[in-house]
Amino acid sequence: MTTTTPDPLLAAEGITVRFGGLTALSDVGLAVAPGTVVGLIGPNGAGKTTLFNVVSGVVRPQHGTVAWKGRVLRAHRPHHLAGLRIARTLQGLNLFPGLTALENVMVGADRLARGGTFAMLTGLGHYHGDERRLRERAMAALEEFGVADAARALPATLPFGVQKRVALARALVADPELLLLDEPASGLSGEDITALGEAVRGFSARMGVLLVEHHMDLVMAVCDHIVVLNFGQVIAQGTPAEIQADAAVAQAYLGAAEEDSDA
Amino acid sequence: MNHFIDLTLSGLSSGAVYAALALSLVIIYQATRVVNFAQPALALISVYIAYTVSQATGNYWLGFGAALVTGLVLGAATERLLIRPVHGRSPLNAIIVTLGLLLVLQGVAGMVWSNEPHSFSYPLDYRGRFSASDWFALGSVAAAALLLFALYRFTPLGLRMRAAAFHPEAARLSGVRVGLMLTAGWAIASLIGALAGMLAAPPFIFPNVLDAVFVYAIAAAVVGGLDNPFGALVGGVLIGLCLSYVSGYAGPELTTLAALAILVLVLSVRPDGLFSRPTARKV
Amino acid sequence: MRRPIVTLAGLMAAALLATSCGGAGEVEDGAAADLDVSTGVTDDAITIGTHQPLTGPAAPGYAQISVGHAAVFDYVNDNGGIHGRRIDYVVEDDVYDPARTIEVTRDLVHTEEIFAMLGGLGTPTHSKVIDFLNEEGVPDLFVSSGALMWNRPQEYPLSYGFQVDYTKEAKIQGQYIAENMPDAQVGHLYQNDDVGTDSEAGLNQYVRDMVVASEAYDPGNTDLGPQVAALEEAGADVVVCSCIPAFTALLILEAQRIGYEPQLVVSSIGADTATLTGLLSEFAAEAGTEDLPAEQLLEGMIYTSYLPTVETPDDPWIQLYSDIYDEYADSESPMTNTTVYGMVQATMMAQALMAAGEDLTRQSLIDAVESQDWAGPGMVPFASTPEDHGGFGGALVSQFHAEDEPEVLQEARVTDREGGDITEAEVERPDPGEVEFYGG
Amino acid sequence: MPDDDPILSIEELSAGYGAVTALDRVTMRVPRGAICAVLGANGAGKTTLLRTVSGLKRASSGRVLLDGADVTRLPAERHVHHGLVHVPEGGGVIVELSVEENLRLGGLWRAGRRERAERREEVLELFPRLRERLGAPAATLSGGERQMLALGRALMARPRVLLLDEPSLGLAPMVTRQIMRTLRDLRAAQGLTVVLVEQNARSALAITDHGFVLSQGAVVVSDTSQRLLADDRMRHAYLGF
Amino acid sequence: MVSLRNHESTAPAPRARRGGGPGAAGRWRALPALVRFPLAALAAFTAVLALTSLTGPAEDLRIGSVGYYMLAIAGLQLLIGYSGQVSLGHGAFMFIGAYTMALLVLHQPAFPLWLNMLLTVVVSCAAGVLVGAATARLHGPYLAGATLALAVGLPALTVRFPELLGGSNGLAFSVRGAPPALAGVVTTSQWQAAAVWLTALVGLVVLATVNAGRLGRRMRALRDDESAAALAGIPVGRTKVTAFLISAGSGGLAGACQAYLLGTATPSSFTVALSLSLLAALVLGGLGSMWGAFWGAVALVYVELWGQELAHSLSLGTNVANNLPIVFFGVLLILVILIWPQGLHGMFSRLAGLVRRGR
Repeated sequence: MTTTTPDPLLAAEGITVRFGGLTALSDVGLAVAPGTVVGLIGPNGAGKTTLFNVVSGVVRPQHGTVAWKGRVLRAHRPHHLAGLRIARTLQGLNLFPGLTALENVMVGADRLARGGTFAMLTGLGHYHGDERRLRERAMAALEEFGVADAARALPATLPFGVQKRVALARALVADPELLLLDEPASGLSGEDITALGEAVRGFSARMGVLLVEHHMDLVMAVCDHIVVLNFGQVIAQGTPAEIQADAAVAQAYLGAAEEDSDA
Repeated sequence: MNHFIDLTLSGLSSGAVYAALALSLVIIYQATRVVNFAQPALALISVYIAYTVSQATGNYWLGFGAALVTGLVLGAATERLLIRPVHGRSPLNAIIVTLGLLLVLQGVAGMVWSNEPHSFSYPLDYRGRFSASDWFALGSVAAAALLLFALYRFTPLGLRMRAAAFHPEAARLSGVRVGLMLTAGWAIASLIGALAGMLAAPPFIFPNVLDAVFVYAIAAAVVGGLDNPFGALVGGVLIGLCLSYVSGYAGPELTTLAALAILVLVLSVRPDGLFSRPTARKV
Repeated sequence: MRRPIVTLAGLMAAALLATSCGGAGEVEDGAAADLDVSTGVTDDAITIGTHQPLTGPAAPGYAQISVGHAAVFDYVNDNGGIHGRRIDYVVEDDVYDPARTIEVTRDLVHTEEIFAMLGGLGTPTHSKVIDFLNEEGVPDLFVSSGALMWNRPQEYPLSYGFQVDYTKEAKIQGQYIAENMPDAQVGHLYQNDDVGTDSEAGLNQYVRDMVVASEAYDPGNTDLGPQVAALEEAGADVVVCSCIPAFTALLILEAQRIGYEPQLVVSSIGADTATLTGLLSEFAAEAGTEDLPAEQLLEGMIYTSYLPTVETPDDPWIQLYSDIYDEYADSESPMTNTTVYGMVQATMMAQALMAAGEDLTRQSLIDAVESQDWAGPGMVPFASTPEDHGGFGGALVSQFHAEDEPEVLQEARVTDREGGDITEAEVERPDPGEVEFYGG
Repeated sequence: MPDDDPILSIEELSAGYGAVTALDRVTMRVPRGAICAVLGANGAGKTTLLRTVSGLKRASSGRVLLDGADVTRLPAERHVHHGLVHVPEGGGVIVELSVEENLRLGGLWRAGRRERAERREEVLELFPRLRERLGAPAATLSGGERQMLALGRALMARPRVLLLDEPSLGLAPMVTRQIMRTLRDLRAAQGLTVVLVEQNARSALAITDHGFVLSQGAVVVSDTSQRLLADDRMRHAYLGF
Repeated sequence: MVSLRNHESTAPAPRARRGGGPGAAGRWRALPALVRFPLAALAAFTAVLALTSLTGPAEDLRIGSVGYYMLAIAGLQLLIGYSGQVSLGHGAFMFIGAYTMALLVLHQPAFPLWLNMLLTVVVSCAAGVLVGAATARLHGPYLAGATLALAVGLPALTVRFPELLGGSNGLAFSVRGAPPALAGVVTTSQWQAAAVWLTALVGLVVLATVNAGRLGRRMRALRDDESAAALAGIPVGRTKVTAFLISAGSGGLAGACQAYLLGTATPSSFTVALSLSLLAALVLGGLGSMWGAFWGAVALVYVELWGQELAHSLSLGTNVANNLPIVFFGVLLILVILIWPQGLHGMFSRLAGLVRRGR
C-alpha cells in the first residue's frame, strides 16, 4: 500500500485551524487515494472531527488547502459535497426522524434526480420519473444493507443496528467517490462491527474511504493506511502494523504517568 | 428644536414601557425558550385588578401593589399549570398555549369588566412636557431593571435562576431545583409585565389596550436579542425613540411600517439581535 | 360506484372553469328585488337585525347602541308591540371586521331571516354589505355612520342614513367658527378615514384660510402626543375634533398635559358628553389630578348635535329613555348619549313599522319610511324621502357647562353636502305620548 | 476489593436510549475512601453510567445505594444533599457566569454562610489559579482552568463521593497530572471517594486503587489498578491489539 | 432553533383510504401523485358540491370560508410543518392576495377570474421570495418576530396610499356570479363557494404534489436535521426560500379567494389576530399533515360560531355573552394542545385507530 499515490482523490495539506486562542489543528496533511481506506485516529479532542469539518467545508482553515481530484476547494460548503461525489456520515446517526427509512435514503439520492425546480413544483416533467428512480435506487441501497424490510418505518421504531445501516445506505446511495465515515461503529455490537468492517472493505472497491473511529479492532482490520492525531498534530502515520508498533501512539492512548513510564 | 426635544422625551417614556414588557418576554425566553404571547393578557388582568382595588380603596398605590402581586401569581400559575405540561415538546406547542391563554384572559377581562373603556389614572401628575408620571415611568422601569440586575447578580436566588437558564444540567448537578427556578422566572417576568401594563394603560383601559404596546415590545425584544435582558432595555428605548420621531416628523400612520423597517434593518445586519450572545453553547 | 360521481364532478369543475372565463369584474345589473314580501314577519313577531362591534378594539363605547335598541324594543313589546306583533331583535358581533360583517349579515338575512336591518354600524363594515342588502331587498334603515354613501337613493334604494353626514356637520361647524370667532386660528384633528376626509371637505367651505394645522390620528394608536404638539406648535386656538369619543378624551388630556388650552369644537360622534364625563371623571378622581374635576376638563367645549342628550334630564324623551333604560337595559354601565342614539333609532324604526300598518311588507315599510313626517326625539329635520335618504340634515351648536345644562349657542340649522347654503330649521318635537311607536 | 463497607454500591443497573441499551446490568461496589477508575473505549457506556448514578438519566432497572440509602429514583438535584457530586464531561462550567459565581453555585445548597466561606477558602487554596481569575467570566478560562473550576465547584458542596467524567479531556499532561494529584490529596485529607471516568488509562490507573473496564455497557474486567496496568485485556479493550 | 418534528407519517393521502382492504389501499397509494391527488381533489369537490346543494346561502359562505382558510393554513403547514420555519405573518400574504384581486377586478374588469387568481399567485409568490430571501438568515423566534412585524406593518400601506388602496375603508367591488345559463340550477353563493373550493383544491393538489416529491422531502429533511440535509446535497438557503415562495403563493391565493367571496379587501381584516389565528388553527388542526389544514380551517370558521350559539342559548349577561366565543376558542385551543399535542388530526387518527382495532 503506497502512501504517495500519484493521484489522490482527496489531499489536505498544511491545515491549521485555530478557535480563539486554541489551536485545534496544526499543519496537518492527509491524502486518500481511490480504492483505499484511510483511518484517522487519535484520543478524544485530538482534532479528528475538526479535520473532517475542514474537508466538508464547515470550518475554514487559517492555513492550508484541501484539494479534490487535484483541484483546490476554496469556498465549498457542506451542500456542495454531494455534487462533488463526496459522502459523509455524521457522528451519531442523524437520520431524519420525521422521514421513513426509505425517504431518508431518497434524500441521500437527491443528487441523482433529473428534474429541476419546475418539475418539483408542478409534478410535471421529470417529477414522476425522478420519484420512481430515486425510490428504486433507495430500495436497492436498503437491500444492499439488508434492511429493505424497514423501508416504511420511521427511524425511531427501528433497532439501532438497522438505523446505522439506513444511515450508511443514505450516504452510499448517490454513488460517492469518497466516503467520510465518522465513528460508524459507535453503539454497535460485536457482530455488527464485524459486518461493518466487511462492508467498509467492500466499499473500497468502488471508492476511497476516510474513517474516523475509536474502535481499534475495526480500524486495524479495514484500513490500508492510518493517520494518528494528538493535540492537533500528526504524531504517526503508516500501515496498521507500523502504527501498532509505534510507541508514540501507545503513549497517546494509554498515557505515560510519571510513576509508570512503561507497561 | 423644541419639537425634537418633545419627541425625544415622549419617545423615552413610551420606550420605557416597551422596554419593560420586552424585558418580561426576554426573561421567559431565556429560561424556557418560549415567546410568551399571553404576556399582555397577564398584564391586562393585573391592571384590571389594580383598577378594582384603586376604585374600592380610593388609593392608587394599593392598586399598584395589587397589580404587581397579581402579575407574580399569574406568571407562576401559568408556568405551573400550562407551560410545564408542554415542556419538552415542540416550542410551538407552548406558543399556542400562550396564544390560547391570551384569548381566554382577554375574554375574561371583557366578561368581568366589560369591553367599555374605564378611565385609568396615571400614577402621578401627568401634566407638563416631561411630567412626574413620565419620570415615574422612566424611573420605575430603570429601578425594576436595576433590581432585576441586583437580584440576578447578588442573590442566591438570582444565581440559581441564571444557572438554571444557562445550563439546566449543570445547575441540577449543583443542587438547583430547575423547575422551581423556571416558575420563579415566569413569576418575576410577569411582575415586570404588570408594571409595564400599569405604565402603558393610562388614561383608559379596555381589553385590547395593550395589544399595540405588545407588538412593539416583541419588536424591541427581537431587536435587542431575545436572550439578553440588557438588549431588551436598549431595544425598547430604541423602538420608542424611533417611532416617536417617525410619528412626529413623517406621520403617525407610518409607525407600524417604521417598526417593520427597524426590525428588518437590524436583523439583516445582526440576525440574532443587537446584543445576542455568541452561540457558544452550540459547539 | 365512485367513478360516475368523480366524472360528474370533473365535468362540473370543467364547466366552472369554462363559464368563469367572462371578466370577473363585469357585473350585470340584477333585477330589482321583490319587496312585496313579509320575510321575517309572522302573526306575532317581526325580526329586526343588526351588526355591531361587541368585542375587539372597536367595541368600547359602541356596544351601548345595541343595548339601547334592545331596551326600546322590550319597552315596545311590553306595551302592545307593533299592531300586536312582538319585535324580535337579533344583534350579531362583527368585531368591526368587514369580513365578519359580510358573514354575519348574510347569516342575518338568510338564516335569521330578518325583516329589516337597523343601524348597522361603521363605514368600512356596512359599506361591504350595502350592495347585498339592496340586492336581497332588505330594508337597510338608519345606518350608524355619517358617511355620504348611504344617501344614494338611485344606487341603494333601500338604504337610509341616520346621523348627520360628516360634511354637513362640518359645514355647520365651519360657518359657526367663521361667524363667531373670525380671528381664530383653526386646527383640525381627524380620524384618518372618511370621517376625516368628509369633514375636511365641509370645513374647508368656510374656514379654509383660517386652518393652520391638520392632523390625522389612527384609531389603533392611542398616543396623540405628536398630533397635539403639532397643533400647539402651529398656534391653533380653535381645534375642530372629528373624532370618536375616546380620542376626544385623549385630545383633552393630552392638551391638558402640555398646558395647551384651545377652544374645542367637537363633532357629534365624538361629543357624547356623558361618555366623556364618565371617562374623565373616574380619571380625575384618582391620584395626581385631585385639583381637576372632570367637568372642568370639558368646560366650555363646543359641540354639534342633533339628538337630545342625557345632560338635559328635563327633556321628555330623555325622561322616557331613562325610565326605559332603568327598567330594561341589561347593562351595569350608566346610560350615555350613545345609548340614546340607539334608542332613537329603535324608536324611529318602531314609528315606521307602526305607520306601515298591519299588512306589513317590506314595500309597506319603505313606503312608510319615505312618507313619514318625522316628528319625535330628533332635534333637527330628518330626511327619508324618495330623493333624499340623508337622515338628520343638520345640527345644533351647543356648549358644555360643568355646573349647568348645556347652553344652545345656535339652534338647528340644515344644509346639503355640496356648496349649498346653511339655513335655519324649525323642528316640531312632540312628547313621547303623542308619538305612535307602539300599540296594538 | 473490600466489599464490607461500600459507600457507593451499584446493583444490576441498566439504562438505555430508545432502542439502544447503553448499560447492561452493571454491578460495582466502591469502598469508602477509594479512588476508582471506570475505563473503556468510546461508547462503552462510561458516561451513561455516571449520568445514571447521579440521577440525570433514569435507570430502567437496578438500583444505586449511597451509604446504604437508595438514591436510584431521586432527582439529580437531590444527590448533592446526599453527598454525591457529579462533574460531567467537559466540567459543566457555566460559561455565562463568572468564576466566583460558578464556585458560589456549588455551595449554595448549604445553609451556613460561614461554612460556605470556609469551603471557598479551601477550594481557592487548592486552586490558586482560580483566585487570580475570580472576577473573570468563565468563558475566558483555558481548558485546564475550567477543569479546576469544575472540580472546585464540586468541592464547594463538600461531597463524600465525587463522580468525574474525563477530567483530562483535551488537557495537557501537566495539567492532568496536577488534577490527579489534587484528587489524591483530597482523598488523604477528607476521605473523599472518587469515581473517575478516564480514557487515559495509564495515568488514571496510576493514581487509582481499583479499575473497572466497561465494554458495550457491561463490566468486562474489575481488578486492582496495579494488576490492570499489566493486563493485556485492558490494552486490548483500548487499542484492539 | 425551533425544531419541529412530527412522528406521524406525512403522506397527504386521505387517511380514510388506509382503512380499506390492503389491496385497495395499496392500489390507491401506488397511483402516481399526478393522478392520485387530482382524483382526491375531485372527490372532495364533489362532496362540497353535494353539501352546498343542501345548505342555504349563509352556510355556503362559511363553506367557502373553510375553503380559503384551508388553503392558507395548508400553505402555512408547508412552511412551518414541513420546512420548520415559524412565520407569524402569514396574514400579510393574504393581505397581498386580497388587494391584488381587488385591484384587478376594479381596474381590469374584463380579466377572467382564473387569470386574476393566476396573477395573484404570481404577485404573492414574488412577495414570498422577497420576504424569504430577506429572512433566510433568521431562525426561530427572530424569524417569527420579523414576520409578525410584517403582518402589523403591511396593512398600514392602505392608509399611506388611500387613493389606490382605499384607506382604512378598503376596497369594495362586485364580482360576476353564476353565469345566466345556470340560473336556477346554482345560486350565486353556491357558485362562489364552488369556485373558491375549486381554487383551493387546485392549490392543495399543488401543495400535496410538492410535499410528496423531492422538494417536500428536502424540506422535511431540512426541518429534521439541517446539517445532515446539507451533507446530502440539499441547498439549505434555496430550499427555505422556495418554501416561503410556495407558502406565500397559497396565502395570497387564499386572500384572493376571500376577496372574491366577500367582494372586499379591507385592512382591518388582516390584523395580527388573523396571522396568529392561522398559526393557532394550524397547530390545532395538526402539524405535519394536510388534513390538519382542513380541521384547522373548520375550527377557525365554526368554533366561534358554536361559541356564539352557546352564548345565545344560555341567556347570559351582555358582557359574558359577548366575550364567550373568544374564550371558548381559547379554552379549546389550550385543551387540545395539552391533551392531543398532534392536534385534531392526531386525535381523529387515534380515535379511528381505536375504532379499527375494536372491530
